Formats: sequence, C-alpha cells, structure tokens
Amino acid sequence: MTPTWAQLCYLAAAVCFILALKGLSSPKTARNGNLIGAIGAVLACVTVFFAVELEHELSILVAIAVGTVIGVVGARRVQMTQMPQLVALFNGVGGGAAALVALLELQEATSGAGDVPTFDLVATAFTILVGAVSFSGSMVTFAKLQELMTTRPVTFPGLPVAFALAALCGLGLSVLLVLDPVMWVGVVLGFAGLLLGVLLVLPVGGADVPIVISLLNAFTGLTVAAGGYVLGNTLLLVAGTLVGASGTFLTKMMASAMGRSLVNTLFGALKGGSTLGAGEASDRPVRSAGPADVAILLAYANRVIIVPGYGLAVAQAQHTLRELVDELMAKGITVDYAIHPVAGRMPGHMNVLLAEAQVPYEQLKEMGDINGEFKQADVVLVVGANDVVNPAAKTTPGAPIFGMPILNADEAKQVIFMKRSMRPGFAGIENELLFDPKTTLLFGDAKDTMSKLLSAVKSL
Amino acid sequence: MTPTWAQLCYLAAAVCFILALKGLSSPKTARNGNLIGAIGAVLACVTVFFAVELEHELSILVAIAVGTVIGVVGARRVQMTQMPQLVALFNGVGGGAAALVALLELQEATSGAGDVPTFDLVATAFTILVGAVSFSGSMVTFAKLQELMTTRPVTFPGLPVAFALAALCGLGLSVLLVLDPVMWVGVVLGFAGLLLGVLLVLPVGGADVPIVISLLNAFTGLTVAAGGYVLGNTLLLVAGTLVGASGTFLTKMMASAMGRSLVNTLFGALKGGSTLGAGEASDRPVRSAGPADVAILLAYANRVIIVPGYGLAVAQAQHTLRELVDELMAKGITVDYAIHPVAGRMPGHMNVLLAEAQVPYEQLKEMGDINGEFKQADVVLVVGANDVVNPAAKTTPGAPIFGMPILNADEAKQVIFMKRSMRPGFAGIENELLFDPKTTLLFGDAKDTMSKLLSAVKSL
Amino acid sequence: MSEPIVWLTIFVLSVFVGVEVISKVSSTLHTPLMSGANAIHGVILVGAILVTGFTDSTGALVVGLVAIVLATINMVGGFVVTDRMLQMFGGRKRQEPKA
Amino acid sequence: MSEPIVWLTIFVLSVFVGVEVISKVSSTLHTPLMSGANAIHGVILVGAILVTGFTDSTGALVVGLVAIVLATINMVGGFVVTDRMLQMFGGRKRQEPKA
Ligand SMILES: NC(=O)c1ccc[n+]([C@@H]2O[C@H](COP(=O)([O-])OP(=O)(O)OC[C@H]3O[C@@H](n4cnc5c(N)ncnc54)[C@H](OP(=O)(O)O)[C@@H]3O)[C@@H](O)[C@H]2O)c1
Ligand SMILES: NC(=O)c1ccc[n+]([C@@H]2O[C@H](COP(=O)([O-])OP(=O)(O)OC[C@H]3O[C@@H](n4cnc5c(N)ncnc54)[C@H](OP(=O)(O)O)[C@@H]3O)[C@@H](O)[C@H]2O)c1
Repeated sequence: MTPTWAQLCYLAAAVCFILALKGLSSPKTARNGNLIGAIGAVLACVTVFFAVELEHELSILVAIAVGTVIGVVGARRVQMTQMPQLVALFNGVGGGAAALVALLELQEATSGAGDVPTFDLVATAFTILVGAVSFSGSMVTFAKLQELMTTRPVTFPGLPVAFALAALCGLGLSVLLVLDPVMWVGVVLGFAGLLLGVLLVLPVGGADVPIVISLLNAFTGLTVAAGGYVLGNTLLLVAGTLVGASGTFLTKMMASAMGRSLVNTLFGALKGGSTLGAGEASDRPVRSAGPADVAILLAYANRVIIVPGYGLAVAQAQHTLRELVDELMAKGITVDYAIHPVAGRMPGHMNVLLAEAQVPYEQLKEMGDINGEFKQADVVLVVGANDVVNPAAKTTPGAPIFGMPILNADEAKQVIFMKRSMRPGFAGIENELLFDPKTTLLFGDAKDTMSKLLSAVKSL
Repeated sequence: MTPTWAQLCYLAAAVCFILALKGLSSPKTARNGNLIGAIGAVLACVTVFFAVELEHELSILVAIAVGTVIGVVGARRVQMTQMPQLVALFNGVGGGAAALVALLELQEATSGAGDVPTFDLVATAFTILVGAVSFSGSMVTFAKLQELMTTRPVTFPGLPVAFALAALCGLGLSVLLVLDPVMWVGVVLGFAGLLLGVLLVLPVGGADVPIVISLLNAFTGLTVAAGGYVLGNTLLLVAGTLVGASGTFLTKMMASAMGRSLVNTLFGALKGGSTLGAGEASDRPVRSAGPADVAILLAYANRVIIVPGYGLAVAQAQHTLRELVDELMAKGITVDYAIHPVAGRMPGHMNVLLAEAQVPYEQLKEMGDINGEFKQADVVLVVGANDVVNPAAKTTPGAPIFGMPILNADEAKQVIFMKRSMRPGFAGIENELLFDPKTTLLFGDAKDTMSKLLSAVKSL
Repeated sequence: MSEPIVWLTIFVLSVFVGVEVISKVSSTLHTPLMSGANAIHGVILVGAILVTGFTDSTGALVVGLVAIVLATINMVGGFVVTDRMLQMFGGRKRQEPKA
Repeated sequence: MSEPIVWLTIFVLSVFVGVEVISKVSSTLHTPLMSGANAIHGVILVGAILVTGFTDSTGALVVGLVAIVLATINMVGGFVVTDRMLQMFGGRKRQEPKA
C-alpha cells in the first residue's frame, strides 16, 4: 500500500527522532537535537501527503494550520514559570488525538466486512483507554499547576474504591471490545479512561506533579506506538515506543532526583500514608529583620551562599540578585549559588533563571558539590526557596518530602529567608528552619526586598 | 514456517545478546553479561532443533560436539598473553562459517526453480566476500600475533596495486553473482575474499593488530546479519548487526585510545607514509647497572612509580614485582603502578596481570591520573615496557606511534629500564629514553632480575 | 516471519534504543528532554491524517479534523516550547558573562 | 509494509542499540567486550544448522558440517575465553587484597 520511497522516508523520520532524543540528552547538542526532531516530524507529515491519495486534503491542511497557530502562539506566549503546565497540556492533547485516531480506526474496521485481527483490537482498546487517561490526567495536572485548583493532594473517603472501580471498568470494557468490536463500547471505554485519568492524578501532591507529567508523557508515547500497530505504520510504532521507553526511564530518574519512589508518588495519597502539613501560616514566634540589618550581616561575612527557589522565579528577582552578588563579590566576599536539582517548578528551573540574568556558569554549584561547604558559610541567603532547605526531609518520616536530598542550609552560621509570609512551600509543610534561632526572616516580595537590600549594601 | 513460539525464543535470545553487550561494558556486570550472552546462544541453538524438522540431526550434533570440545580446550589452554590471537582465530572461523552458510544457501537457491530476489543475492554476495575476508584476515592476524610471521608491516612494491585489483575483482564477481546467480561465481568470489583479506592485513603493523581484530570482528558481525537476511532469520540479523555496530564503534574507540586513526591503521603502510625504525639493536652507549646498585637507588627514594609493560607479562614477573613493591612500601616509600591503556598486547592487559598477582586496586593509577606526578618521582622503574614511555610519540612525527598518549616517565629524576637487550618494543622503533643520561638499564629477563633485585632490597 | 512478531521485534528494539539513548542525561535537561519527547509523540498527526483522509462519513471527518488539530498542537507547540527552554540554557554561552 | 523495509528497520534499530549499549565502556574492558561480541556472532551456528538440516546433497552436507564445527568453535570458545579474561578482572574483588 504505502510506496517504498515513503516507507524509507518514514524510516528516516524515525532515525531523526532517535537522534533528537540523543541530542536532547546532552547540553551541547540539545538545541540541535530538538531541531532534528522537528525536521523528522515535518518529513513525516510531508511524506504522508504524497504517499497516499487522501480525501479532504483541504480540510486537513486547514486543521493543521489551526493547530500550528495555536501551538506556536501557546508556546511563544507562555512564561517560563508556566512551561511545565504547557507541556502537560500539549501532552494531553496528543493523548486525546491518539484516542480519537483509535476510535476512528475502530469505526473503519467495524464498518468493513471482514474480521478484525485480535491483536489489532487489543492495541485499539489500549490506545483508546490509555490515550483518554493521558488526556484527562494531563488536564488535571494542568489545572493544578496553573493553580486553577488546589495543588495539594485531593482525596475523599471513597477515592480508592472509585479508582479501583474505574480501573476494573476500563479493563472490562477493553475485554468486551476485543471480544465484540462495536463502536459504542469504544466510546464508553474512552469515557472510562477520562474518569480514570482524573482519579489517577487528583490525589497526587503538587510537588510530584512533574513526575506525573513525565509518566503521562510516556503513556501517550505508548498509545502512539499501539496506534502505529493498528494503522500498520512503523514510524508511529518506533516513535511512540521511543517516547514510551525513554519517558518511563526519565520518570524514574526524575522521581529519584526528588527522592521519591514512583509508586509512592502515584498511590501515596491513596494509601493515606503521607502525613501532610497544615498548609497554613503558623503563628509560632520567628525573628525578622529589615533590609538594613541583613545588609550588614552580608557585608561582614566572608563566605555567602545563595539558595534560590521558586519565589525568585515568581518575583523575577534574578537580575537584582545578580547585582547584589556582584556587589558582594566586589567587596571580596566569596559568593556561590547552591542549585538544588528540583528547586523551582521544573528540573533546571534555577539554571534557566539565573542564566537569563547572566550569572556566570562557574558560580552555580550543584547540590552534591556545595553541600559540604555550608558549614564554612557565614550567611546563607535563601531567596524564595523553602522545601529544598527543609530539614523535615531528613528528620520527619512520613513528610511528603521525606527522603529527598536537601541543601544543608541549616549547617551555616546564619540563615536569612526572603519570603512574603510564613506560608509553606510547594509540599505544604512547615519548615522548622524558619524557627531556628540562627534564622532571620526578611519579609516581602523578593524583588522589592532585594532592591532594598541591594541599595542598603551599596550604601554601606 | 518457523512457529511463533520459536520466533519468540529467537527474540528472547536477541534480547539476551543486547543485555550481554550492555553487561560487558561495565566492570561490575561484565561476567554476568557474558553469561547472559551464553544463555541466549544456548536458547537459540535449542530452539532451532525443536522449531523445524531437520535432517542429519545426528551428524549435526556430532559436529557441534566436536566444535565445543575444540572451543573449550582452546579457550582453557591458552595463556593470558595469547588471548588476542585466540580471539582473532575464533573470529576468523566465525567469518568462515558465515561464508560457507551463504554458499550453501546460494546452492539451495540456484538449484530451486524460481527466481532469487535481488536483495537476497546482494546479501549473499556480501556474506561470501566479507566472510572470506574476515577468515583469511584473521588468520594472518593470528600468525602475526603468534609470531609465526613477522609482526612488522609487510609491504612489497606491487601491494597497493594487488590490493586494488583484488578489491575490484571481488566487487566485479559480486555484481556478476547478483546478475547471474551460479555456483562457481560464488566459489570464486570466496577465493577473491580470501586473497583480499590477506592483502588487507599484511601491511598492518603489529601494534595495530588488535584494532584490526576488532574491525574484522565487526565485519563478521555484518556478514552474520546479511546471512540472517538471506535465511529470513531475525535473530541472526539482530545479533549480527549488534556486533557489527558495536564492533565498529569499539574499533574507533580502540584506535583513538592508541592515538591512531582507523584509515591510517589500515592503509598507512600502503600509502608508505610511516617511517619505521630499524627494528634492530642499536650500539649507541648506554648506562647499565646491576641489581645491587638499582636496589640502593630504589631504597633511598621517597616516591617510586612502576611502569609495567609487555615484558612483565612475558616473564611472568608480576608476583615478584608485587613482593618488591610491598617491600619498598614497608620501608615507607610511596609506590604506584602507572597503567598505560595499551601497555602489553591487549587493552587491560596490565590490569589483568597485576590483579592476578593481587596488587590492590588502589595502587593501579590510570595514565591520566598519574601523568602529572612523574615530576615528583625519584625513580621510575620500567619493567618490560618500551613503547608506552617512548618520547618519540610526542617528538617524532611519522613514527608509527606518533600521537599516542604516553606515560611521562622522562620527567622523573631517575629512570630504570628492566629489559633483556637493546631491542625495540612492539612498534619496532628506537627509544631515545634508553640513551638519556638519567636512565639506567638493568639487563636480563624480568623475572630473574626482579628476584635478584628483591633480595638485594631485602638485604639492605 | 509473522507480522505481529515483526512488530514485537521492532518494539523491543525501540525500547532499548529509547532507554539507552537518554540514559546519560543530566538532571538539568530533564524538562527539555521530556518536552522534546512530548513533541515527538505528536507524530500521531500522521495517523490522524491517514484516518481522516480515508473516511467518508461526515461525523468521522469532524472527529478526524479535531484529532488533527490536537496532534498538531502537540507536535508544533512541543518543538517550539522545547526550543524556547533550550534557548535560555544556551544563553549563557553566547552572551557576555556579565553584561 | 514490504519485507526488505522491515528488515532495514530492524537493522537500523539494531545499529543504534549496538552502539548505544556499549558507548560507556571503559578502555580496560575493550578486549573482553570485543571477545564477547565475537562469541555472539557465533550464533551463525543457527544458520549453519538450518542450511545443513535442509540439504540433501552429500557435498553440501559436508560443507555444512564444517560450517557447524567452525561456528561452534567461534561461539563456545568465545564465551569461555571471555569468561576467563573477566575472571582475572574480577579476581581482585573476591580475593584478599594481599594474600
Ligand atoms: N523543580 C522541579 O522539577 C519541581 C517540580 C514540581 C515541584 N517541585 C517541588 O517544588 C518545590 C521546590 O522548592 P523551592 O524551595 O524552590 O520552592 P517552595 O518550597 O515551593 O518554596 C517557595 C517559597 O517561595 C516563596 N515565595 C513565593 N513567591 C514569592 C515572592 N514573590 N517573593 C518572595 N518569596 C516568594 C513562598 O513563600 P511565601 O508564599 O511566604 O512568599 C515559598 O515558601 C519542591 O517541593 C519540589 O519538589 C519541583
Ligand atoms: N595493549 C594493547 O591493546 C596493545 C595491543 C597490541 C599492540 N599494542 C602495542 O604494544 C605496545 C605496548 O607497549 P609496551 O611498552 O607494553 O611493550 P613494548 O613496547 O612491546 O615493549 C616490551 C619490552 O619488553 C621487553 N621484554 C620482552 N620480554 C621480556 C622479558 N622476558 N624480560 C624483560 N623484558 C622483556 C622487550 O625488550 P627486550 O626484548 O630487550 O627484552 C620490549 O622492549 C605498544 O606499542 C602498543 O601500541 C598494544
């Protein structure tokens, strides 16, 4: 059916995708890798147009144009801090598209005369179910990250039962579809998948959301692979499997970078095992100070370590921070940035942010490299970070972040927190370090306070 | 034709081979990796017996038994220093087997009625030609390493022309075979391959032989893959391709570890570009000493570095060497072994050798780690090594080892060479360091002299 | 060789390629890698085009066009947003260290 | 999908697997890895068995048996010699550092 040249083009596109993933996994080649992937995608799409006689060509082209515009505008407009939810959104629509394709293929197959091979039906059921899970799960993820809903785990008494029921239901419908391939079963299966996706992601705590995005991404990859099998298209099979496999592996790596197990991430809240903090401002006494006092503390230190976090990104205070650091270094103080791998809301968030402010690469120290040096630090300045320095990760079994490696800010002689309130961070638990006698709080939006701090240091 | 269960078994065997290669590339898992590979191979062989109705089962089993006995005995009996040539031999017979299989398949195909598909014929021609090249090339390699013939590049005036003619001949016969598949063309093609293999390897210098083994190994892998295509067997295709691809990559890595380019290795001698040393003992004056003098030198040093080389392996002096080092360390002297990646006759040769003598791992320093420390060394004791400390690699463009990274023994305060004569090392070129004023030679078989040195040190 | 086995073989090999090819990624690149992989599965667009181009029922056509729009968003948006992320990473190399 | 393309696809994927899977090997392991890979291509034995088992001419039978012997030597010898090499490497872990 498909001419040989087209199959060769598909193979070339598949190779492009492999090279893209390879490129993306090393900093130097990442951008080119992404480009190669895009080239492969374009090649694939052009090929399909010339390889077979398509009807509705015009409508198809219009649909592609619409999708392109939405995609480009969305991707261009989004702010750095919102990229994770955008990725979730894109992933979700991909999963949705795969499910729709499988439904259409089912309709095609069932309207024909002959028997549909069993394997094809298994793959179809898989694509519909998992594609729908991926779609709705990603949408909930999006809502959480965009703070359209609470980022905290949502559980209710019947949740585990409801989840189990939905899962069973999905499984049963899949079996039914394989045994008796009729359209309505497929559609109901899709709805079951949507429900299942929602129930899967609801109980996931905000901090674990990126892991879930990555997992759903892998899911979508597998649905695309299954779709490829049904359509008899190797490109979809290879590309989908690539994403499925690398996505699963990546999910595992991300989870272990946050010190979480995958099972715990997904089912921790269901099992009811995690003890969650109050999520509200505590009214225990703390010591706070003004910019002028903090400026003096900084100016008379020999060694300062900056711990940037999510709040720095929100306040867009990175440029002012860099100026402050330059000022301090001009005074002969040794200053480094301690970068926690999951500070912020996506891996590498701080690197991106500080690179934008043109902080020299050498000043960014990875967690493993700097953790031994906190003992020698006179002052640690924690800017809009919280969970990544929360000792509960070491001391409180059952805390949602327990087991995550953290920056040893508590070992420094003085700790300064710049935040707006006593509210907890992403994980929603209190940070004992805030109440430590050696801690000083500098309240206010990070950008404002940072400017004040900067002028205070300058005027010293 | 092949039942589904058998195809699944083949796939499982292919997965075993992938895991084997993966395991073999990390020290901790290497042995298990090899085991998994062997399991895959057994699985594949058992499968073929039960999957199809074979004739001549008994003869086949006898042939397998004979091959097994030869293989096991050969592999068990061989000495460590002879392993490279054994690998060459095994590779060669594998290539030969692939060529024979392709010939038989050709006979089968041509004796049938129908037309043979063109791709099949291309693959057949490839297997016959390259399999034969691999066979004869490996045999010449074996002869070189076993010193059945000279290890130096063999060239004669007409060689480049002969090589080009043989290559053209092979190509022409392949085309002929594809156009007109008759048996005699296949046989002649095989002979052309044999000739080509000999001409390919003859001009390769001894030092480059391991690179050539690795290359021929990759060749054999590709012939097996092509054979798999002809036979319609995915396992052979996957396994052969795996070996072909990883072998090619490995060849590249090995070549760069020796500072050689692949093209130069193969065609350097053909192009006549390399200036080779005399290969004979020079009669320029050197300073030599007896064990007693050297013992004193060693005993009064603070820092000693040992450079082991091929001669240590030949003399089997590693145990005595370890005793000597233990003795020196008991005297409070800091002693390390500097391991050049291609010291000896195969990569990792020195590691194997010294591990056998139970030298603690921490005392083995890799070239990159120790090269900066030669300056501080009072004495460097070079035991049966030569090329790996030859400064010509840095100073003499055109020397066969030029560009290879070497151990900076010449930077030490004193250098002692333990060797039997003034004869050069593997690369066949003179070593200026032997004539350096700070060098002392301690002539004799490494094991003998080492014992004498040991007792001299003990009696101090 | 039977069709399903062929596909299984291709699947298994792709799994190995997928895992091995990214096994060395540093944690800094997790997000762009995820995003790039995400864009790659947008290639379901090819499937969406195929089913849409072969259908003759209007209902299916509409669903197919929706699938095409969604898949295109996934693919195009994915590559663009990945590029934007990586642009920031690379930034520090091309710009002056301290402007 | 046509047969040759299937095979090409499997070939291409295997190339990636082959290269990626060993790309992190340390130079110490070059020789055992080469030797292990060498043993793996001994699986041509399967091909040799197949052609020999299907032939009915005596000449072909003899040649086939020779191929089987050669392939078996390659395979069995390869795995055994690789294991011997690796045994020496591993030695230092299991034995006393200084006996
Ligand atoms: N990097 C990733 O891949 C990733 C992805 C998802 C989740 N996470 C999770 O996110 C957390 C990251 O830790 P983190 O320490 O960077 O952040 P965090 O624990 O969420 O803490 C951020 C802090 O910044 C403060 N803040 C917010 N806006 C601010 C502003 N405008 N000015 C000053 N302060 C502001 C907040 O306190 P106030 O409200 O009092 O100001 C909050 O305590 C971890 O739990 C991690 O697991 C990471
Ligand atoms: N490791 C690999 O993968 C590999 C593979 C193939 C080739 N190579 C090549 O092999 C060379 C290795 O360098 P190398 O320095 O280890 O060895 P080398 O340059 O070959 O020198 C060995 C020296 O040992 C001496 N020797 C031989 N038998 C001895 C004995 N019984 N007692 C004392 N001394 C003895 C020889 O001198 P006398 O004859 O005067 O005693 C010779 O000079 C390099 O050129 C490398 O490229 C390496």
